[in-house]
Amino acid sequence: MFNKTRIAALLAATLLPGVPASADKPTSAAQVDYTKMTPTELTEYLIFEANGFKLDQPAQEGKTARERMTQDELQKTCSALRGKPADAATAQKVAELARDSHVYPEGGIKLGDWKKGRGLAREGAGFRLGPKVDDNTKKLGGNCYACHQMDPKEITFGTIGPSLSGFGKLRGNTPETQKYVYDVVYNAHAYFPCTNMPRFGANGFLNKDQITDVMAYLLDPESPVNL
Amino acid sequence: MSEVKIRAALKDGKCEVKALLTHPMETGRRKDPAGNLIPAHHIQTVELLHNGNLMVEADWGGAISTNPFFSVSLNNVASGDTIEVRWVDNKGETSSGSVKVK
Amino acid sequence: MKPQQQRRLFIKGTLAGGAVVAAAGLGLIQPRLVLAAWPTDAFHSNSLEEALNKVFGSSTLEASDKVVLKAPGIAENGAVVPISINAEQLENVESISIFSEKNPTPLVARFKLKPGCVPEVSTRIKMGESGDVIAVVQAGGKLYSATTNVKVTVGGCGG
Amino acid sequence: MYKNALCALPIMLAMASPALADPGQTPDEVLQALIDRSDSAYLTQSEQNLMMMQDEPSYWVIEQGEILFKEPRGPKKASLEQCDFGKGPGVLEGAYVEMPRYFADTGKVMDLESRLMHCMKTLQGFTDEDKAIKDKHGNTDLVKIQTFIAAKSNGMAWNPPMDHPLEKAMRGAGEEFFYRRAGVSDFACSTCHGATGKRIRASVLPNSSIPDEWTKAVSWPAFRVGHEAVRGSQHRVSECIWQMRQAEIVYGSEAAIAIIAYWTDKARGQPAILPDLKR
Repeated sequence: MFNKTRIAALLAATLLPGVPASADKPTSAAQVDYTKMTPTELTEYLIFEANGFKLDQPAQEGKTARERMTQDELQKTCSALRGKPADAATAQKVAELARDSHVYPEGGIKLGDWKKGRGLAREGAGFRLGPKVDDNTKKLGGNCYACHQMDPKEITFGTIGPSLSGFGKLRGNTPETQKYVYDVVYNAHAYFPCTNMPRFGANGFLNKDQITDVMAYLLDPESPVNL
Repeated sequence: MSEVKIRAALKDGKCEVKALLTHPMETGRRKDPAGNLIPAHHIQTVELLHNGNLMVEADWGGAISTNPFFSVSLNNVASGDTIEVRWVDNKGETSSGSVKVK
Repeated sequence: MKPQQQRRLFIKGTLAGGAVVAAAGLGLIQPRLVLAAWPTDAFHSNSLEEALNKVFGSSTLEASDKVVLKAPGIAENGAVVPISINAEQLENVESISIFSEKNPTPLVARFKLKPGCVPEVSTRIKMGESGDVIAVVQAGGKLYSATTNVKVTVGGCGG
Repeated sequence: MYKNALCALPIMLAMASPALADPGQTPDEVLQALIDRSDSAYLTQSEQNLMMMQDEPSYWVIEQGEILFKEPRGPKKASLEQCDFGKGPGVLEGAYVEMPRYFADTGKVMDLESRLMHCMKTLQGFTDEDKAIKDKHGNTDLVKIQTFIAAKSNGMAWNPPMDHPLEKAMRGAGEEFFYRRAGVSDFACSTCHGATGKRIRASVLPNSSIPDEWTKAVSWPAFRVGHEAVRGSQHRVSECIWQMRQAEIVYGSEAAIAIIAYWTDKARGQPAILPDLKR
């Protein structure tokens, strides 16, 4: 684990407080002994203390880039796996964290508009910071096609996630399936701990209505995903 | 920035000439961010000369890629010969470059 | 190999620049004709057949394996689709032309080759959508052709 | 000394392996040789780029870079011919495939781009405010010069030194960062580069654990067809992190160098394609 006190001690001994290190000047390496740090400590130091990132840039979710770089509990836990599948204890812990995050629409989950869902599945902009900050007023999307096959007629789809072609036809458009799809888009870690899939709802990438639209794109019998 | 870059290399008895031109090659159908059509601006004619003799005359539309590349091959070229490439676009602008064959 | 850079401006169709004027004086080129010669109608034709007729006075093509056309089957970037055409198996090649059937104006380029040229050209073209690319080689008064399909797709992270 | 000899052994083995390409090859020939002995879908995915590689626009960038490298420039009117990229002043052959590396004169691990900026400052007298250093990406001096230098390592095996403790520390931090999930998408580098043959949209992604495909992934500078420009390693780092929805990484920062130190190590022993051409 990253030890804040230890870094702070190293810093206090070497750097003047409040003076940001420059990327070009031989400050940090010469004054702080990187070889005495664990890889985790050094990584955190390079990100937060050695002018590694533009941390003060405002982010569209109302916070700053610093919060973007700061890991939450789930991110920390999953990063520690180093790409390996989650062990039982990790899986249980992450799934619990995820279940606690689910928030449902008032009045229950209802199928949204599959056409809007299609737009959200195709569009990939939103939330990118520097150097080119996304214009977040338009073209915001979940970019589902980056990782999933959906409409079988669409030829450019990614394969990081499983194919979702014919998903509704296969699983049925039942209340149970609707809740399952809503949950997975909102925070998939409840079912797949430490999945690669972003927490679209829990992280505010898509709002609740948008999630029901994506849900409709997958489940509505009229949607091209199921034709 | 209307550079004409040319490479000419003798290989297997012929001279392969490759040229890279600097030009926006606007088709006239693209829109700027404000939604206005960007007027057509593209190279129309390219000439390639070997020791001053016209060898290739090409007519191009806006569908040749931005910063155009093309290559052609010539027989009967010797080391020290001059290869020149020049172009004229639909606005009457022109540029040229030449190179001595190694 | 350092290309010697020169830059000139056309002024009302007249070339300024000593070297070129001298060359024109020798009767090697006729710069005034260059602008006028650009086949406007052919480049503005919005069907393949019309474009062929405007360029060649005929749209009758003879598909031939002596025209070797290379283009990528899939292009992730329609803005720079590499095309190469080789017609060395044909005698007396006068010109090599490129058409992209689905482009709003199909004629892309025409290379007129003098004797002494090897009948091969390569270039890169823009394709707005998937479609056929057609190479037309004019030789001995006939039009030989080769056709290949290019699928234009999207790569990368999207957005 | 004994310890050094032991450390050198795996490197010698790597160099003796067939992975080392003929340095007389062109970049497209280096790639073709990799394709011939690999079944990587990443290497062969783009017929378009394979065709374009034979006439790389970056060849002209190399020529421009050579002129800039040899020309006396900056307030000190000096060329870069005395710059030490790790193998001695002015030695460029094979220098880039042995970077990032530790430099005693700065006490830091530096990659090609940060070392180049260092020499432009110390030898030529440029400052951060000068256009020559300020303009990082695009049709810039930095890109042209680094493309010229990198091309001197075409076909050679990646072999970043791991002798100095700082080199190991930076590589370790880079590995840590590679798996570090953060931001609104929870992405890490490993999200896209941890499996074989996966696609994002239509693009096949390179797996960092398959060295003979990963070498192409880390072969920068490369002409980016979609950008109509040559891009360097720092640009690639920045763009991936931008797509990952994390914060903007600082060009030439040690965070970026650590990432490059790790990714170069993962391609160890495989021939570099320099300059490469990518989507």
